[in-house]
Amino acid sequence: MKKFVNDPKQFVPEMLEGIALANPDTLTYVPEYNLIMRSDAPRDGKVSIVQGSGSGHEPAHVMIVGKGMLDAACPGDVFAAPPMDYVYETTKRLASPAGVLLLVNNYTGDRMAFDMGREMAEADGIRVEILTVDDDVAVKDSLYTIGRRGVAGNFFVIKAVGAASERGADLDELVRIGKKVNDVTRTMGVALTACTPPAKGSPLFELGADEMEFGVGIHGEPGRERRPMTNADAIVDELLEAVASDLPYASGDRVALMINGLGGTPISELYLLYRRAHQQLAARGITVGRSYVNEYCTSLDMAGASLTLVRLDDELDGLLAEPAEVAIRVF
Amino acid sequence: MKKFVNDPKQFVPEMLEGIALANPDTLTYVPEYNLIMRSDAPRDGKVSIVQGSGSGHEPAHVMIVGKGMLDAACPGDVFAAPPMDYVYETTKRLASPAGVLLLVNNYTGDRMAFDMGREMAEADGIRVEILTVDDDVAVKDSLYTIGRRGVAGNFFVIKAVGAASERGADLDELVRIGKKVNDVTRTMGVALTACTPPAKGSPLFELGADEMEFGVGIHGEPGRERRPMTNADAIVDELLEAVASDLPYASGDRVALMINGLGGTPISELYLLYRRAHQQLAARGITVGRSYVNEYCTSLDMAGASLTLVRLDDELDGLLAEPAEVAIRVF
Amino acid sequence: MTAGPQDVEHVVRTIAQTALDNETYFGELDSVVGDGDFGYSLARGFEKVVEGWDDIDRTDPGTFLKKVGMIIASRVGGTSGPLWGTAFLRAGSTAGASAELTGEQVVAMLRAAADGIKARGQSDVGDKTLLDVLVPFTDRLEEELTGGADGGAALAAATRTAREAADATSEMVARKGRASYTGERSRGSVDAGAMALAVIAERLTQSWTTEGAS
Amino acid sequence: MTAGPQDVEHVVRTIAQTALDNETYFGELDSVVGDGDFGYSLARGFEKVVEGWDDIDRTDPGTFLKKVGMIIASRVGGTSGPLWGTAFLRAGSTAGASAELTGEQVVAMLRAAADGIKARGQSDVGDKTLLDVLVPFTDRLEEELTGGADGGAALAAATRTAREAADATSEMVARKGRASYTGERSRGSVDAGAMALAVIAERLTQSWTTEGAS
Ligand SMILES: Nc1ncnc2c1ncn2[C@@H]1O[C@H](COP(=O)(O)OP(=O)(O)O)[C@@H](O)[C@H]1O
Ligand SMILES: Nc1ncnc2c1ncn2[C@@H]1O[C@H](COP(=O)(O)OP(=O)(O)O)[C@@H](O)[C@H]1O
Ligand SMILES: [Mg+2]
Ligand SMILES: [Mg+2]
Ligand SMILES: [Mg+2]
Ligand SMILES: [Mg+2]
Repeated sequence: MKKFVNDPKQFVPEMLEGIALANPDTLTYVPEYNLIMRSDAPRDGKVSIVQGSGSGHEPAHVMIVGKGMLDAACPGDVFAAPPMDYVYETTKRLASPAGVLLLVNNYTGDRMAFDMGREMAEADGIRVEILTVDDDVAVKDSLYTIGRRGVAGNFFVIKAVGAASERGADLDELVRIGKKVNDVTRTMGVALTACTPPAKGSPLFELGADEMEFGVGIHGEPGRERRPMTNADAIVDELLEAVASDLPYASGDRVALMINGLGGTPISELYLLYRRAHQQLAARGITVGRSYVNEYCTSLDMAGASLTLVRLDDELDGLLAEPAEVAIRVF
Repeated sequence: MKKFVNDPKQFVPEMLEGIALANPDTLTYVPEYNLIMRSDAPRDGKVSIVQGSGSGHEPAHVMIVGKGMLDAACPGDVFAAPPMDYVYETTKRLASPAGVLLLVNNYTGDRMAFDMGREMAEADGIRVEILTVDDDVAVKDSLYTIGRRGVAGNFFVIKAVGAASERGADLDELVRIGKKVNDVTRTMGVALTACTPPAKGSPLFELGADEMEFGVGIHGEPGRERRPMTNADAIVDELLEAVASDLPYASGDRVALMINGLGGTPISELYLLYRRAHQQLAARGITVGRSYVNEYCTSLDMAGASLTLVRLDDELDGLLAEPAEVAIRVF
Repeated sequence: MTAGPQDVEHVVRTIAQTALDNETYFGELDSVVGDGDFGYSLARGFEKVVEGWDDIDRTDPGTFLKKVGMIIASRVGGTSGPLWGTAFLRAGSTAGASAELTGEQVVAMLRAAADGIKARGQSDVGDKTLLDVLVPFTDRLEEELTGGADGGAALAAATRTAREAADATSEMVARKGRASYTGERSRGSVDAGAMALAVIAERLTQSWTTEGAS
Repeated sequence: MTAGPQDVEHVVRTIAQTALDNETYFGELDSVVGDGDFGYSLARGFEKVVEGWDDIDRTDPGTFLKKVGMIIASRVGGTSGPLWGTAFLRAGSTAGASAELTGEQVVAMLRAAADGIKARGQSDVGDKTLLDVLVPFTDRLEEELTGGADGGAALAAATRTAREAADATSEMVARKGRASYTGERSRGSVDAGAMALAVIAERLTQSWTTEGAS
């Protein structure tokens, strides 16, 4: 396994310890619950915003804890929802009179853990709301599944509610805003290689030298279909068609465009994808008002990318423009 | 080749076009010379800071053009120094009465192109200084080579002179500061996999499943030696020993610690490395005053990382703390 | 057939040991159309049970099972933590304060476990999950016991059913859990949770034969 | 032996064609202890020369070579752009305004090219670079011409020397260029630039034989 890892079972704790050591002034680490929280949270007048999820999606979510984003993250093991206890204990520690907003990516394990954690926290008298994110258009038929998965679009929900809560929005208002963002956000991804979970030590699936996995999930779940590899422009065109026709985004719309790297793809390639997406949106009469090209929600070391569109209005534009201070940073 | 690429010969121009499209308000793109420059440069009172280098190291350097960092970057093709013309034309366009500072990573091709470009610009009456960066301790014997390579430590030189030039420092002062940073900066890297240049279409070298390349260069040049793969902590200990004993950094020092990903390594693993480095520095009595965990200077899609130490004093600390606004960003 | 506290402890120990021994195998099964962590989650969960083994409240079998369920539900993540935890909790509650469990009670406990999983997972037989083994296993066990078979024979017969049911999940299309995202592509491979139950049943049958039952 | 404008154009065309035809091979050579871009840089450079071919000033061979050198030096990156550009520039300057070049002039031009590379690259024979072919090739050519050989025979002999010298770089440790970073590890593989010159010489010899010389 070509990875920087010690004991695979300690992969997540050691990563969290690294984050804590690098941010001694702003973050607090509670090892027992994989909990990374703002050192200044909870605050009386501010709703606390918490995200769980599995690990392996970094910087989501432990590295986007900070002012204007999350107040805490309590991830489970790699690709595994956190245990109920993590959610409950985190909610207790983040309990603010203004309440706690639990953000949940729509997966069975996460929903169960957060539902159970919430029940227990409410029994303690804490005000809790759950907001579910499900932006992945790769999962078509919601009758047969628990519905769409929550993937990289999640970033926009966090950014918007994070900004609004810094401005003093109450819990109901945050739920409204979060739902609104989720409603106008769509994502689809493609994998060029499989990821290697540290505990498994080998790639999660095998992709031929000329194959790609279209509509892949961020846990290495197979996607819509396996296809022959094509060039960057053709890949963007297909991702864009799937995403843009889903809402649908229409001529005259102003959008945020995110090209999210899945972990093993260099940022140079992401800008190639961005270029084509921006140009093709322009051809559809859709203006890119905000651009995001980086790693936001990864799948360990998977080579690949996802494309996210968010339909903007003045409210969302203003919220996305607010500053934020998180562990993942360049300076 | 599992990459997002169209015509490999268009890899660099298409990437640059993506950067330009994503930053229409702040950056100007001159395709003829692979030039990405601040739209508000040159300014009369400010020295223009320019970096060339080959491509394939993104975000270095085209994505760190912006306020507080570079005023322009004019990279060559992947892993190839820019042609002399790019340097000359860029210098002309960035010519400010305060002068132009050309930052050069210490490689034969880059030095030749910048020397020639500088001569031509000076003949036009432009005031130009060259500052060479050579922080890579992997290259031991400077008698047999052109000296050490410039690698990720380059970021700190750019950050410091960028900040100082925003404060109004003149060209001589910037040269002094840049040299000072270079003098207290040391880096060493390790590769777990080889990178695949788009034009080559296959990995630059072959690494066995249990091998790593110690002291690798950022162009996929082989390093000090090929070694059996070990765990993350052991790798950090060896990198740190090589770097820390070179200056040497001593008990009581305050340092900036950078763990730089080489392109294919997820940030989760970088934080594992950071954890160990931080702890081992503490054990040596060295305090980490500033931490940097991200991709700064990559080698395309290479899995691997480098470790950089910068010995801090109040002046450098202040310069590194200044804000900057560049294309590579999360928000 | 009756089962005392020793038997219940033995069953839990066997389940735990099976989970630990098959970490890689169960993980591989979950890799085909899932995310490969099922073996890891299950092993880490039962590792916690084994670690705390001596401190688990043994007032009666029901209490013991509930405490095991609490450890799993609260400390194990993924989909399996809540589901397996719920199963043990419900089985324990159904056992009540009995010191000795009758065959009927065991069947009722297994049904309660299945119902708990259905409720928690909003799933049912036919969705290609562990329920597609747990339910037919329980049906067969009840049938055999009602028909007069002794504990060992009934377990052996139910285990054969479990294996067949686990193999048969290969023909199904997943409708719940992560595998369901792949739709038709989930056909052709067995469900990891279902197969894990079959392997556990086989291990129990084996130890029943070698160590006998009360 | 004399060489006219046609011959000089033919030589440059042959060099360009060799660079284009061997892009992959030269790149592979540079991959062993370098960064693999030598073939690409050289091909892109001579592509630019070929693209602008008809517009290159042909006042005399010297001017033609200087213009070629300018294209390469100014528009080609890497280490090869400045080095090869300088070589053509210096060769062109040395040719002066002659319309026909004598054998002696050709030798002087090659020496000027080598000196230009040495100055620009701060390198010398023995550093495991293209100089380790260019210099012995020139020495041998001079020797043969002085000894009375005709152009074709002299070129053929110098080409054999070039091939031997290129092969011999395998035994050397690189002291300049990217390969030098690997120190002792650079031993055992030939230098990419050196081998490129040998291949070019072979191609020139071949076309000299088939097309004759003036
Ligand atoms: N909604 C559900 N109801 C019942 N069982 C389920 C459900 N979802 C998944 N399972 C079972 O759980 C197994 C996967 O467990 P695990 O790998 O821990 O989950 P995850 O998909 O969160 O990684 C599946 O093989 C299946 O048997
Ligand atoms: N300082 C130097 N002087 C002369 N020739 C050199 C020097 N450095 C490198 N070379 C030659 O250039 C070749 C490599 O060219 P290229 O791949 O373009 O350079 P880079 O190392 O910048 O990628 C080497 O094989 C060698 O023959
Ligand atoms: Mg999972
Ligand atoms: Mg190069
Ligand atoms: Mg799983
Ligand atoms: Mg090279």
